[in-house]
Order: sequence, then structure tokens, then C-alpha cells
Amino acid sequence: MSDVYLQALISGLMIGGVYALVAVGLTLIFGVMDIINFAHGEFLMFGMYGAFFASALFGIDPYLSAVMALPLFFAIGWAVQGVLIRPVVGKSHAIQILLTLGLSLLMQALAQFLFSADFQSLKVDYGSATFDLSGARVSYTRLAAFAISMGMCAALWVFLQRTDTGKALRACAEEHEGAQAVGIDIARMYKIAFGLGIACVAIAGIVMTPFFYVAPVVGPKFTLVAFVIVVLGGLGNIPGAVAGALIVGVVESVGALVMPSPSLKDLAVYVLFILVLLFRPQGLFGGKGA
Amino acid sequence: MSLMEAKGVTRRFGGLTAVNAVDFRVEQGEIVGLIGPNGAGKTTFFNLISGFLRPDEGEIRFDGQSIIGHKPSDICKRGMTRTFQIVKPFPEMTVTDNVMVGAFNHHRDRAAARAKASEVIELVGLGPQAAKLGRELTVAGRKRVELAKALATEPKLMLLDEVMAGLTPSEVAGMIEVLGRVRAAGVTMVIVEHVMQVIMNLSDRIYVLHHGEAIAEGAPDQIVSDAKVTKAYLGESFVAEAGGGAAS
Amino acid sequence: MAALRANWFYLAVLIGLLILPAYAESEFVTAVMPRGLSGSALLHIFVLIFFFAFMSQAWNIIGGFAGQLSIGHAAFFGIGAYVSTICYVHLGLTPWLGMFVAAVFTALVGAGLGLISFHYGLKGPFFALVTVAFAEITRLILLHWEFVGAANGILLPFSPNPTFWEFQFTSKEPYYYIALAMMLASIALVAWIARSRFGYYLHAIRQDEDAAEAVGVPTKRCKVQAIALSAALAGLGGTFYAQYTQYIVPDDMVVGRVSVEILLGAVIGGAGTVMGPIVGAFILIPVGEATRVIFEGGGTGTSLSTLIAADMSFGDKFVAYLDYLAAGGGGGLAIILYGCLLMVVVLGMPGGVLPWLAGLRARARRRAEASA
Amino acid sequence: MTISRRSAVLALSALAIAAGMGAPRPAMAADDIPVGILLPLSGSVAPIGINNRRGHELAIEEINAAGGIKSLGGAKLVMVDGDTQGNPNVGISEVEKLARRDVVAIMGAYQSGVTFPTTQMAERLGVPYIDPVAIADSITEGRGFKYTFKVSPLASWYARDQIRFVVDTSTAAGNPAKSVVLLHEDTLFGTSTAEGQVKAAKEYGLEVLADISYPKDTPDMTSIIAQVKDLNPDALLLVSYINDAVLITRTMKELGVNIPIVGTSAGHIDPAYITNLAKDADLTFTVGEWNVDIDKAGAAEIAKRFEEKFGVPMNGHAAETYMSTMVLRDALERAGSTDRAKLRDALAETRICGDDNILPYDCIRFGESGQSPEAQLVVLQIVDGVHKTVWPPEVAATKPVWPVPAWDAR
Repeated sequence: MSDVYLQALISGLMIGGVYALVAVGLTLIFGVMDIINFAHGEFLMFGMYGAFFASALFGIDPYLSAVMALPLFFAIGWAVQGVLIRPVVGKSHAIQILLTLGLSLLMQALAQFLFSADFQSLKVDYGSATFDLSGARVSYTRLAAFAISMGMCAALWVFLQRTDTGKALRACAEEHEGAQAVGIDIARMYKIAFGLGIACVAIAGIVMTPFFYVAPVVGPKFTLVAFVIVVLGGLGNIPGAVAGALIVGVVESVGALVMPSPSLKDLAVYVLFILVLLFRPQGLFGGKGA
Repeated sequence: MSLMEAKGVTRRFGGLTAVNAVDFRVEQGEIVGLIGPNGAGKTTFFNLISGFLRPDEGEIRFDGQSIIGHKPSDICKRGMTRTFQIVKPFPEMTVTDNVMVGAFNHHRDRAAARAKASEVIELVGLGPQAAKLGRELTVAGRKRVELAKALATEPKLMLLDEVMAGLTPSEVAGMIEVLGRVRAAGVTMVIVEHVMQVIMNLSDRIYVLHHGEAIAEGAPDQIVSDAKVTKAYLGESFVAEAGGGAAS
Repeated sequence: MAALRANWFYLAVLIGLLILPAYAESEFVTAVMPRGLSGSALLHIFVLIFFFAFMSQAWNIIGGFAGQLSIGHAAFFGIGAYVSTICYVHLGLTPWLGMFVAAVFTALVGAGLGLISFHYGLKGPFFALVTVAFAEITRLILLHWEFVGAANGILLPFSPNPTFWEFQFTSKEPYYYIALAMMLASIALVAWIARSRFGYYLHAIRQDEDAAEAVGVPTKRCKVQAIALSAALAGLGGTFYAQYTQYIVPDDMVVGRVSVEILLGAVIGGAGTVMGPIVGAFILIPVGEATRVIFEGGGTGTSLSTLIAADMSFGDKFVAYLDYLAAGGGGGLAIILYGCLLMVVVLGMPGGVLPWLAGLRARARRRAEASA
Repeated sequence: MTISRRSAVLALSALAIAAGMGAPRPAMAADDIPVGILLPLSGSVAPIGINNRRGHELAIEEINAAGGIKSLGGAKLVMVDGDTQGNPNVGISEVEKLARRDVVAIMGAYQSGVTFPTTQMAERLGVPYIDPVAIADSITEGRGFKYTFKVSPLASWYARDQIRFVVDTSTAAGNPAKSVVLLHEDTLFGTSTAEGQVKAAKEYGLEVLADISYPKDTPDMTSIIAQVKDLNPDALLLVSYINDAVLITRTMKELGVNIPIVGTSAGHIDPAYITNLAKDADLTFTVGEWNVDIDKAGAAEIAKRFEEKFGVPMNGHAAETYMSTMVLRDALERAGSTDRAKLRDALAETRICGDDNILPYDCIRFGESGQSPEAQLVVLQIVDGVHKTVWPPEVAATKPVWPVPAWDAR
């Protein structure tokens, strides 16, 4: 039985790594713009479709797609922020949530129209190659997804800590008016934050394509998981989101074994989520960092 | 018995003591001034006595009863109301509706609340603007709405947090006149103000807060001549200007 | 003046709605409406409009007036449906009474959720997220609780010759008038709230909670009362839905889609206004129906997978793909149009349709004054 | 002032236009017979709805090409679509609309959850309703509906035939199965089927080591599959939609789980299962409603035309929708009328037997409840990317590969 738990722990960490990149994108957008992006998972879905078609039509390896997606989805996020999100910055939360919910609906329908509702899988030779780790099987593609996601999170963190733009973003997250007062171009920061957030989630989607299917409806599940993680980690807190993601990955994975029914594992996650919101609204890991 | 009395009120944020063992007392019918440099803890002290913050230590009694742990709305019901330094009119409501929210405190009925609101609006001189939305008002208008909302709750004691800030001299004069009428209506007041001329003219007594501690208390002329206050807070420039004024 | 005219307009609409069932089969209606959309089909659309107007109005109390955005109202709706249905199926209690049992129960659940959330000072997006989680937890519990049918849900006993007490009718008209009555009652209730102290307090809370508290508004108590009332109404709506569709199952009821449908009417029409949710439902449901009429079918052509795998040049594939899109692509055009409309409203009239119209009117008046 | 009136008029006319606007529809000749097709054509289950529709489309095309309904002067059948969007409320709405558009009957609605309320609405409206695919027992059982006719087998029969297959096949292979693990999605379809599986397993003496439900669309199944591996049953009975089916098989390969998969139609019979998994789909078993290679004259021919027309192989759902359409034609011919009550009586007398019925049993007829009592399932195994019928032996096209070899030996 211990093998089963080891397996659950490892696979939980692997998927948790991908969750981390999804959640980091969400938390960055929330931290800087104070907007909850309900369409987050849909950008993941478009990322996955991009990688799928690149591979199916042109034989482009998904990992190469991931590299190309960084500038592409940054630009998409930039544009979406400029056209759709900008008008509701500073408006009521109801309007913002409605806008991103509407965007999510629209993107799903658009994906169905463009790509059909069929489930697709990207096929690569190494798709299900594995190696043995003291009794547990580890798939190379999942390990790669984990490693790339963690690398991206780390790179983003360094970017925020070390570069001027990163520091400006953090200043925005701390205090909008203050940031404006010291001459930071807030509108530009919003575009950068949204672009980065979207690029993160799209890459998270792409690195999953070697072992996961893609369909127009794939997004909401990830959006919901990302909400939970972001709250656990503390809104706007990037290291917190990474830690929260790994916790959620493991809780889901191990929870599937210990709960009377795996379908109840989500119950544990939601209860934890509400408890954190109530008792530790700053997240499990202290104040608003990053 | 004092109308309001605070004893040894202390509040800490993290390692910082924002308000430290402050004793404070207001008698029926007085206007009490509260002054101190920026960051002295004036607004925190207001938040403590109005129930928005809970003191870590100390006792606050209003009308003979302890109000520690009571919610602001409850304290308001008992007769102590505050205004905010950053005024908070309800932006999507008309001035009348804004004031009615306060008036509902003692009038359940809509017509009665409206009548009370009209009365207060006239008192603060907002009559012509009664139908405007909160967000459409000028700064002076907002300050008056802030005052009117508080007055409409029919308080025994009003805590006014910088109702003059940002006003032009003529607007300040208007506001002083309004406060005079309020006083005449029998409302006791505590005023935090930066405009010294106002504080000195209006107050019966003045407390001085510095680094969260009450360093002086007394009539305006006593405060002006208090060496500790002059040194810690008022500074030379004030002594030169306002001191001269007080002497005249 | 404007308000007076609006009232005449609403009165005319109401009279129209009252007599509509008598004319639903008339030649005029049959001629004016798209094929199939007359008679009981038309009444069904109106039942949906009334129902969603009612649900939106329920949401409006906490989400609109008090400004506490709930994205989990499907939970109250679902719980209400389950409570009255269980009373009916297990205890034989008529749904006419069961709906009030449901309302009391959902009010208590709502108050509980409110007490916990507001006690810990949850606001804005945080409260919204809690309601999402609350709805998911409710769904999971219903999905796994054998007593309430778990994933199978509950199929209400079908009565071929139903009596009034069974809350089942062979024709559409009774449902129509019940739903209409519920909608009107909700309007009356909210109109009364809007003019009462409670309504003023809720509006104050929405606009500035600290300022409200400072002038004596017991904000926490008001918010808890608002969510309890809102949940009670949503529970009543749940009973109606259960009796109307005769089948309840967690996965069709306590899902995000339903929560969004409930709040959408209010937000589109104007959250925090009395008629907003009603106007919203009268816009959204017909638009939803119309998009389905316009894009009937669609997405039924050949499979895209086949095209991807096909052995031809990229150029040919692209041309074939354009053909594929021209033939309706993978479908979903109806929802695309619906989504676009939604975005236009959100971006173009962020307060909702009614406040937008009011704004236009105010601007016109100001312009008239300026020119005078 | 004038603005408000103008905007009110504008808003009203916009509404009227929105409601009154209709896309150009194929003109309907006076003697055409509209047939309502009620399926999820958008939303998450749209792929299946769209595929089911193909069976109807092909059948109607053939009926019309062969001269339409002869007893009605060669009247042609015309499809009228109702998109349920997978939503019961929308489904009811569409039934109402279809009924108003004079459809003689409605066929649908794939999902049991949508079929419950829509059959009820059809019953109230007196519209004959043929259910080709939705399987929940309670659609027909104990409801006493007069207008519902269910061509598909009962959900409990899927479970029964799965278990019988496992027992038969493992016994024939010389190593009788003793245990199974049930793994199913946690909503109506999975849960109700699993209940049947538990009952059937008991009846046929198999031990159920675990009955595991999972939330559909789960991003990661690894720990659940690890648990299955640890339990090491003789067979894994799955009830999954396509996406989960694909993910489970992939995960089993990753973890090197060599337990035979016995799926329950749905995801495992979907052609996308094979296109998504390529050779990894091989050796998967699934219970199914039909297969192209079954021993029925004409079945292969129909399947060929289907694939030529739509570019995808015909599956069990499509065969059921195809045959349901044929059932409707037969009833219309016999009724000689488009009157719904007469059509209903004719449907109740349906007897389509032998080679006229391409489904894997002798006769389509309807019992008192409206259920087709002879309905029977087959078990298929994927061999080289093609579903082959392997059970029951009477209609089997090939022998099952049981037990399945290790993944690295495939």
C-alpha cells in the first residue's frame, strides 16, 4: 500500500507543479489589477489548441510550442487587457466578474466553432515513457511539465524581484495610488501583468498536452483549482501560490485514496478553501508578498 | 458624570504603539479639540472610541456605560457618531437619501426620516443641493453631507475628523457658522482639526496627542503657552503666527 | 414625469402578460412569432422569463441592493427544490406548503453562510469565491447523499390527472400564472424594501460599509438578513422549478451555469434597482431563444479530426477548413452571439440597462436645460 | 423626454427583431413530414450529440431517396433540430417548440437527465417520443407513459452483459475471473450503471474489490489508477465519458497496469477514443449497442455509406438513431397518417425483425412501458484501431484477447 501513497504523492506534486503556473498567472493579475479572471482556464485551453494544431499540422514539438507561446500569448494578453479588461478596471467587482465570465463563455463557444467540440490529443512518441522511482512510476512528460512550470514560476519571481519593470509591478500590487504618485505608468503595468499572466497559463496548458486531452470545455476546472490555490497562497503572493499549488495537487491526489470516494476529494479542497478565507485571509503563508 | 470618558486606552499595531494609555474626557455641552502632528494617533484614537477599532487595553465609557467591544452602529445608536477624515458620502444616493440613512437611526418611518433629513440639510445649509447625487458634490458639499449624515442620527456627542480640511477660507467660515448652530442645538463635539485658528476659536478644551500619548490638556490659551506642546508639536513657526494671534 | 410614464408602460406590459395565454394560439401571434413559438411553447418561454426574473430578483436583494456578489445562488435554488420535493415524496406534504418549508430552510442556510462570512469580514471577490465554494460543496453533498437520490436525483411522481394540491398541471396556463404571480410578488417585495429603512441601509452598505456603520447601520445584521431573505426566495424558486420540470438532479441544478444565469438578469437589467432583474430576464431569455432559432442546428458537418488527418496539402486543408467554418464549424454560434451581447452590455452599460437609460435621460434633460 | 420614448421603442423593436428573426430555413413542401431531433448540439457533450444526429440524417436521406412514406403519397421526412445544449430546461423549451412546429414525433435526447423531463413534456403534449440512446431504467420503468418508446437497452442490462462477458470470457480462457474493480464518473450515468454492476457482479459471483467514483474532467487520475493497480482485480469496469476514458487509459499505460478494461459504451465506443489514443486504444473492451461487423445483412453496407458521408465510422449510438428513424418510418407507413395519436398506436405495434433490424438482436418491439424488451448488447474489443465484436459468441466476429498482455509487450 505504501507504493500507492508514494505514487499518489509524486503524481500530486507533478500536477501541482502545473497548477502552480496556472495559479501564478492568476495571482499576478489579481495582485496588480485587483481583478479575478474567470476566463483564465480558457487561455489555457487556447494554449493547448495552439500546441495541438502546431503538432498535428506542422509536426512542431509541444516544447518548442511552449517557447513560442511566451511572446505570442503575452501579446494576446496585452491586447485583451487593452481592449476588454481596461474599461472595467476600478469598476465594481460585479462588473469585472461578469466581464471575465462572459469572456470565458465566449472563448469556449469560439473554440467549439473553430476547433469543434471533439476531444483531441496531441501524439508524441515519448508520450507515455516512464521511469521507476523506488516503486513509483514517473512519466517523463509529467516530470517535464513540472520542471518547466517550476522554472517559469522561479523566472517570474526573479523578474519581479530584480528588474525595474518587476519592481514597478510589485509597487502597483502594493498600492495603486502610491505607484502612480511615483510616476509608474499604471496602464502599462496592467497590460504587462495581464500579458504575463496569460503567457503563464498558456504555457501551463501547452506543457500538459503530451499527456492530457484538449477540448473547448477543458478550462473551468483549472480556473476553479487556481482560485483555491491563489486563496491558499494569499492573493498576489507568488511563492504562496506555488506552495498552495503543490499542496492542492497532493491533497487531490492523496485525498482520492483516503476519502470514502475519490469524487469527494474536492470536498476536502473546498472546505480547506473556505477555512483559509475565513481564518487566514492573507493566505497560509503570511502577508502579501511578491 | 462625564458624557464620555476614556481611561488608559492603548492600541498597538505590530510593534508600534499607535495610542498609548490615553486618558480623555468630554463633558456635556463642551467642544473639545484634539490636535497633534501627523501620525500622532488622532484618527486611530477616533477609531477606538467610535468602535471601528478595539483597544488592546483601557476602558471607554459613554453615557455611563462601557462601550468596549460594541460595534460602531451600536455606539451610534447610543448617541455617539463620527465623521471621516476622508469623507464618505454614498456616491449613488442623493443628498437627501444620504442624510436619511442617518435619520433612520431614530425614525423607522420613511416620511419621518425624510422630515428629519430636510431639517438637518437646512441646518448645514445644503438645501439647494438636496437632489444632487453624492458623487456630484464639491469638496465643501461633501464635508457638509458628512456632517449632516452624522447630525441626522441625533447624537449627543459628535466626533468630527477634520471637517475643515481642504476648504477655502470662506468655506471654513461657513462651516464654523454651521458648527455654531450645531452647538446651539445642544450637541457636544470632539474636533480634530489642522486649521489651528478654528480649533483655538471653537474649543473649550484641547488635548494634544504626540506619538500616541496625551501630552497636554487644557484651555486653548493654556495649550498655546504650554512649553511641552510648543516644543513637541507646535514648532517655532506656529508660535510666531498663531501665538501672536492668541495674544491679540 | 419619467417615472410616471414608466409606470404606465409597466402597467400596459402587465395587462398584456395577463391576457397573453388567451391569445397565445391566436392567428396574430402565430403569424408574428417564428414557427413553433406560439401557444404553449410561447407560454413556456414566458414561464422561463418569469422564473428567471424571480430568481434574479431574489439575487438582487443580496447581490444588488447589499452589493454582496453571490455566484452560488444555485445552491439555495437546489436546496429549496430538494427540501420541498423530499417533503412531497417522503411525507406527502403538498408542495404548496413544502415551498415554505423550503424557504425557511434555505433562509436558515443563507443566514448561516452569511453569519460565518460576514462575521469574518469577507467582502467583494472573497465573498464571491466563498459562495462558489459553498455551491460546489452543496452539489457534492447532494451528489453523494443516498437519501436524496445521490447522482440519480429525484424523479417526481407523474400524475396523469393531477389535482391542484399536487402542484402539477396538464396545461401550461397554471404554471404561467403561478410564475407570473411569483414574479409580481418579488417585485412588490423588493419595491417595498427599496422604500423602507432596510432598503436604504442595504444601499448604504453597498456604497460604503464603514460610512454606513458610522451612522448607525447595523451592517452585519442587515447583510445576514438580506442573504437569508434572498436565499428564502431562491428556495421558493427551487420548488417551482422542481414542480415544473418534475425532475431534480444535482448536476443540472447546483452548477455554476445556473448561478450565473440567476445573477445575469439582475446585472444586465440593473443590479440594485427594483425593475432591473425583470428587464434583464425579459432581455436575456428571448435573446437566448432567438440565438437558438437563428443558429438552429449547426456544427453537424464532417469531423475536424478527419480533416486534420486527411492526406492533402496544407493549402487544400485550409480551403477545406474554411468550407467547414462556413458550414457552421463545430457549432456554438448561438453562444458566441449570446456572449458577444453580454460583453457589449457589460462594457457599454456597466450599471445595467435601466441605469443606462436613466443616464441617457438625465443627460438629455441637462442638455435641454443648457439650451433653454 | 423624447429620448426615453425613442429608446423604449428602439428596445422593443430590437426585442421583436431578435425574437422574430429566423435564419432562412429549408422551405418545407406542404406534404413534408417534420421530425423533431432533440440532441445536445452545443456544450460539453456536443460531440456525441452531433454524432448521434448523423444516424438520423443518414436514415432520413435513405428513406427519402427510396420514395418517402408511401402510405402518405411519398411524403418526405424533414429533420427539425432542437438543441438541448445538454440543459434540461432548454430541452423542455425545445420540445415545446418542436411540438409547435408540427413534428410527428421527437427523437432524443441522448442524456438521461434531459430525457426525463423532455419525455414528460412530450407525454403532456401527446407527441410520440422515441428514445434511441438514453439508457436510464427510470425513463420507461414505472412511469406508465403512453408516448415514450425506448429502443435503447436499460442501463441495468449494460451492467448485466458486462459481467456476463467477463465471466464467460475469463472462463473460456481457463482462468475464471474472481474479482472486479468498478471505476465510474460520479454523475447520473456513472452512478446508475455502477449500481447495476454491483448487483450483477453479486449475481454472477464476482467480488467487487472497490466501487470508485471520480469527478468527471479530473485533471489527474494517477493516484486512482495506482489504487486500482494495487487492488489488482481480474477486470476493471469503467463508466466514463470520452475525455476521462482517454486519460484513464493513458495513465494505466504510464503506470503499467495490465488489467483488462471493460468500458461502458459512451467514451470507450467513441471513435475519438481511438483517434486520441492511437495504438494505445488497442485491446480495450467495451460493451456496445452495435458494431459494424455484426452478423446482420446490410449492416456493413449501411456503415459504409455512413462513413462515406460523414468521414467517421458508424458507432452504436448512430446505429440506434438510424434504427429509431426506421422504426418511425415503419410506424408512419402503417399509420398512414401524421396524426400523433394514430402514430403512437402504430409505434406500440412495432415489430421490426431479423435483417430489417441491424441492432444485435431479433426484433425491435415495445412492451407495455415502452421499453424494447429484446434489446441486447455486444462486447467489442479494439484490434488494430478497429472495434471488433467479440461477445456474445453467436454474433462475434473474432475471439477476444484475454487476458491482455503487458503494455511493453503490445
